[in-house]
Amino acid sequence: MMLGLHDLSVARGGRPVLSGLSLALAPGQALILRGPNGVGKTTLLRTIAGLQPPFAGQVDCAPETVAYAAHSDGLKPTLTVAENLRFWAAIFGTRDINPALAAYDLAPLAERPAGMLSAGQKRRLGLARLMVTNRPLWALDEPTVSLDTTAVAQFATVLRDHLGQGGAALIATHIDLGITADTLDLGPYRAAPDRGDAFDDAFEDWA
Amino acid sequence: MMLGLHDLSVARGGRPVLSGLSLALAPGQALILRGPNGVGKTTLLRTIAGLQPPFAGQVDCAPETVAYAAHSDGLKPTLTVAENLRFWAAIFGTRDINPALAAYDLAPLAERPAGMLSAGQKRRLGLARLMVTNRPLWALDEPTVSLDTTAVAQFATVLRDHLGQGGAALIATHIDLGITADTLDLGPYRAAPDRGDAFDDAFEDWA
Amino acid sequence: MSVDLGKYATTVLSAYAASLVLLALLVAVTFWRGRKIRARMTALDATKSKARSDAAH
Amino acid sequence: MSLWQYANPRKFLATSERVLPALWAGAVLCLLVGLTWGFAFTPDDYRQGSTVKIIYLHVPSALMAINAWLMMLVASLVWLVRRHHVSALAARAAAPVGATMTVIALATGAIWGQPMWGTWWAWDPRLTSFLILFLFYLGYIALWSSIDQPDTAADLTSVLCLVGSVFAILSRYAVNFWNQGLHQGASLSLDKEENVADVFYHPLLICIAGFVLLFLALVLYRTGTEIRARRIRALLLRQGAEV
Amino acid sequence: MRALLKRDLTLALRAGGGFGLGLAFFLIVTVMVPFAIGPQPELLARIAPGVLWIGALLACLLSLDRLLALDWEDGSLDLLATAPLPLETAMATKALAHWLTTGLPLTVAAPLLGVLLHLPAPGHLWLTLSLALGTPALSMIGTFGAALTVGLKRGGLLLSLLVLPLYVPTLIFGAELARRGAEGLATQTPMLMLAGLTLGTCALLPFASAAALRISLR
Amino acid sequence: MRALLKRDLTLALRAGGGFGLGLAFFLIVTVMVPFAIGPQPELLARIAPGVLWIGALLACLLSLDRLLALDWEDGSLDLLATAPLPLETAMATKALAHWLTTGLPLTVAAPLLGVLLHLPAPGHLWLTLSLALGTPALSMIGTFGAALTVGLKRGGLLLSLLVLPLYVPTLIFGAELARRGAEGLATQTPMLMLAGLTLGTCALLPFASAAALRISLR
Ligand code: HEM
Ligand SMILES: Nc1ncnc2c1ncn2[C@@H]1O[C@H](COP(=O)(O)OP(=O)(O)OP(=O)(O)O)[C@@H](O)[C@H]1O
Ligand SMILES: Nc1ncnc2c1ncn2[C@@H]1O[C@H](COP(=O)(O)OP(=O)(O)OP(=O)(O)O)[C@@H](O)[C@H]1O
Ligand SMILES: [Mg+2]
Ligand SMILES: [Mg+2]
Repeated sequence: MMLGLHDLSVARGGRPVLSGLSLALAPGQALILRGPNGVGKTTLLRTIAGLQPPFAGQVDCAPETVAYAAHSDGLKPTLTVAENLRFWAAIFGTRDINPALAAYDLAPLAERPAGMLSAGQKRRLGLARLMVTNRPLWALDEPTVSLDTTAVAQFATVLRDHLGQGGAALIATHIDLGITADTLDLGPYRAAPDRGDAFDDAFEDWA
Repeated sequence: MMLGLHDLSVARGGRPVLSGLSLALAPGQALILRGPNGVGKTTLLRTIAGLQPPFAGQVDCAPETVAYAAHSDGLKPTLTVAENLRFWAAIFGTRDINPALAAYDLAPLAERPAGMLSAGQKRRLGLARLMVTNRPLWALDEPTVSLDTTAVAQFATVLRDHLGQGGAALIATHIDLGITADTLDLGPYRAAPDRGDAFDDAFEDWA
Repeated sequence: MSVDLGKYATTVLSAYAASLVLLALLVAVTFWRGRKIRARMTALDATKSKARSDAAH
Repeated sequence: MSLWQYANPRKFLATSERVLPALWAGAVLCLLVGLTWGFAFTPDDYRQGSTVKIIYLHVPSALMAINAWLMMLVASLVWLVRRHHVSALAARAAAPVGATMTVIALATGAIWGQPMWGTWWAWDPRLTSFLILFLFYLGYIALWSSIDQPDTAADLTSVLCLVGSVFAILSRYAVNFWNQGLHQGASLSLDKEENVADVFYHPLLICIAGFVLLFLALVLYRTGTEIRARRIRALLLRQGAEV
Repeated sequence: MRALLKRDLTLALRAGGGFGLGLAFFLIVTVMVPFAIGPQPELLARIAPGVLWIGALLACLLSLDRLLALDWEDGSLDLLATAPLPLETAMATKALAHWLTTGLPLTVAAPLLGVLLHLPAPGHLWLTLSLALGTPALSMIGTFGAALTVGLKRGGLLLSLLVLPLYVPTLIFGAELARRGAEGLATQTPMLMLAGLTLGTCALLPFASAAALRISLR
Repeated sequence: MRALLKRDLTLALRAGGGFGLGLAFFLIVTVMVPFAIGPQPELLARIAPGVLWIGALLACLLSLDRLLALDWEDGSLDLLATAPLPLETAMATKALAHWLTTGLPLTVAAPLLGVLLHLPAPGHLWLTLSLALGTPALSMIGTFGAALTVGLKRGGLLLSLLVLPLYVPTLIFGAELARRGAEGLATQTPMLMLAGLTLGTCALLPFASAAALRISLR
């Protein structure tokens, strides 16, 4: 198993947003997270990536297996596309960036500074980064924002390959990705609004 | 007529990206701009909003009639939702922000600092800003990014109202907005790749 | 020809040396960058005209 | 035939290619003659001893330091008003040359000051305003090199050059007010010729001519480099566009 | 215009006590000086007006960095540039807000810090006066520098490099006024120059700032 | 780690001459001092070591602002925190890159600026030595401060407030060392203290920085 969540609650700004979430993700499986704005998708993905501790419950997965892609892409505008990618490849101990460039058709842009890309081109570079991490579990926050249909198809291909090689993916999105995968609606797990953290609880029934 | 483009070319970084574009937009009309990543949608909208000069050709519309909404929303994270909106209302000489809050269901969040909103909630606030500008022509760059289906529907309603009151809209997007409107594919207007600006042209056939 | 600079020899010589070195540096950097850019442009133009003639065939 | 035809980069490059050899030759010749004459064949000053020979480097570089800024100012104005790219690039090309001239003036002055005033540096108004001029050069160069859109960079640096010139003049007055100095008055003006004896005057004029020619040659050559760099940028961008 | 001023002031207040921070920086710089120079009172008294002016100048400088950069990052500046408010007015307003949040508190607090540096008593009045006359020019010039560098990464240091040479005349006349005041010399010339400088910058620089900003946004 | 160092240095170089800017700021502060204080050589000579140390300190301080903030804004920091590189190593590397781009050039340039302030000749060597010993500590402490304030808007001034008090011991010993050196007094004690301080911060602060960063990112 790649990832297991056991009765997990996650909090943002000290206030729980999701609670009682349990799920398991096996290699080769992708799960799409859906839910209205503000339900806590980003918070959940950050918790799984190890960027914030769970509020309650347990995340069963080593942070070293997760590659996280956030709303922003972590690109340096003054470095070229190839340099950006090569940096992340070096950090994650990968050598070859060419497959990643090829998969998102970035080779013609390789020598262009990342600051001179359009919104969608930046996003493609951000997604290419995932391919040089060599990590099995991808936690993606709205990966296809700003992408055109060709690029969405490229992403779907890359994702299928990743799953085919025994990887797994957890994807938060509002739009159709063109891949077949299970969908989890987070709406039902919304935390009861009147529970604070342990400290705030002490104030309950004060008035 | 709200907006007329006559044989317009727009440039980014001194290099033309779109050329030979002509169109007219009448009150009550919306036009959806489509095209692959990097074709120049953002550049076109910025030119129409008067943020950059046309490269060639002419834009027929007073900049004072355009309300522009970019990839980023211009929100101050430390101001509350209501304060953010009230500021723009004051700048554009509008009094009442309540219709805007109501249209995007922001009233419950009105006193929350904008920095504590999720990606989609921020976007809703960004869209609500358009309603306080009181300007007839909306130039929107991927307005529904990060929005859930409810919010997309709210946006469609607001847009229909705006058009019904004699407004017009120019919308760049990759995804379905759920409104009926003409679509313009920008692909055919892509500028010939080997034309620079007047200065660079002087070099042509150097070798 | 010998020039007697008297007790200020170091002063005068170092002033001349410093200025000439600075000027030489400026000229060297100018030429170095000029050459590099010129070569780069010639190379780019070559690939471009090659691509063009390839396309013509 | 108007001067503006050289706003065309190809025309500019073709012409500068023809003019440059003559400029280089003239510069080298004048500098060789002037410096040799000044260094080897002029007498020592009765007060300053042999240090007076520094004047052949100090004064021309000081003059060029100021004139380079003036040239940049004019070029910036031409760019802002008529939008001729070569003009903006010429301003860019001149800045490092002017900065180097300023450094030479400062360095020779400092070296000269050691025996004359007993100190490397004094907060004399003339010296101080040169230091400020150097800072202006630095800021100007830094602004150019941190903007990657060429036209934006040209516009912003031109605005900076304009505003900076006003403040440079203000600084000059402020500094004068702040500290009356040790430095020699200007004595090169023709009607005050007696201040600098003829023996020093002629080689000095030749050196000044040499510095002017050198400046022109450097700026023309560097402008050509900038133009080519600009074209490389355009070609690269076009390659990117052929996706 | 009122709305913009109000917003900028609110933002300064919210973001961890905007007024306080510039002041605190000023305080710290002043306190560091004796650590670095040594504690001799008569030495400190001599350099006090100058040190306080440099401290004020640096405090202004540091807060410039975010004057426009934040608005640029979140897209507000694009929106402001397309708003009905003339960009020149917006720039002047921003400079005013900057002065109210840094220059004014510095002016008010300076005499207090003068005590720390053993500034002689008559000097306090002149110090305050010179800061009151000079700091508006600092804000105006700073806004111009910020408009030039908005949108450039690494704006902070570049901004300092551009702005500091422009600060030279203000600093010289300001410090000269404070010093002459403290030593009981004639103060008229520097005072007039300082006032003229401030009026000139307030009248002209908003136009330069707006022009620079329009270019930067392009 | 090599990759991170290389990237940070490349970024510093690309962004309009990273090395140059810190230096330029140092130069400007030094030049401003006589404008504010007055041009008397013997007065300037007395305060020179202190002024140069404060200038170096402020140059370090100003460049801190962007040390982590840029990486945070574009999301790199989130990604770095989830990368296989230990965050402690990453912080130490960032501090090293910061030192190489600011502390080192400052140290090299300081004697030149000493000339401007009429620092007596033997003082130059001691000034360089004290800066070489002290600036690594400044970079380390600064990285810690940056980690504490990353993600807060208006980081610039807040960062100064947090970091400056932490800089006090380094400043005191460093300036003392330079001053004693210039005046020909015994230098052993401040030298040992300064070296100890630097070693201590280099050994311990990366852990504190990494911890602070983890909390800030949360
Ligand atoms: C370190 C900084 C110095 C700077 C920036 C500097 C700057 C200048 C400038 C700008 C000029 C041209 C003035 C003109 O022709 O109107 C000049 C001329 C001159 N300087 Fe300096 N100077 C410096 C130091 C010195 C020193 C130390 C001496 C000698 C004691 C000196 C002696 C002269 C002389 C003799 C002239 C020629 C004046 C004349 O007759 O035109 N300068 N300097
Ligand atoms: N700062 C810049 N300098 C130079 N070229 C740029 C810059 N920003 C974008 N470009 C280029 O200009 C072209 C048009 O970009 P633009 O942002 O208008 O595209 P877009 O249609 O909005 O794309 P997207 O759908 O990805 O947002 C692209 O090819 C892009 O690479
Ligand atoms: N910095 C913050 N401090 C406090 N609360 C926050 C903060 N950021 C977001 N929130 C709140 O936490 C909740 C969850 O936010 P989160 O960003 O996880 O939502 P999301 O599901 O990713 O939404 P979206 O689809 O809009 O991106 C939201 O209700 C939001 O208002
Ligand atoms: Mg989200
Ligand atoms: Mg776009």
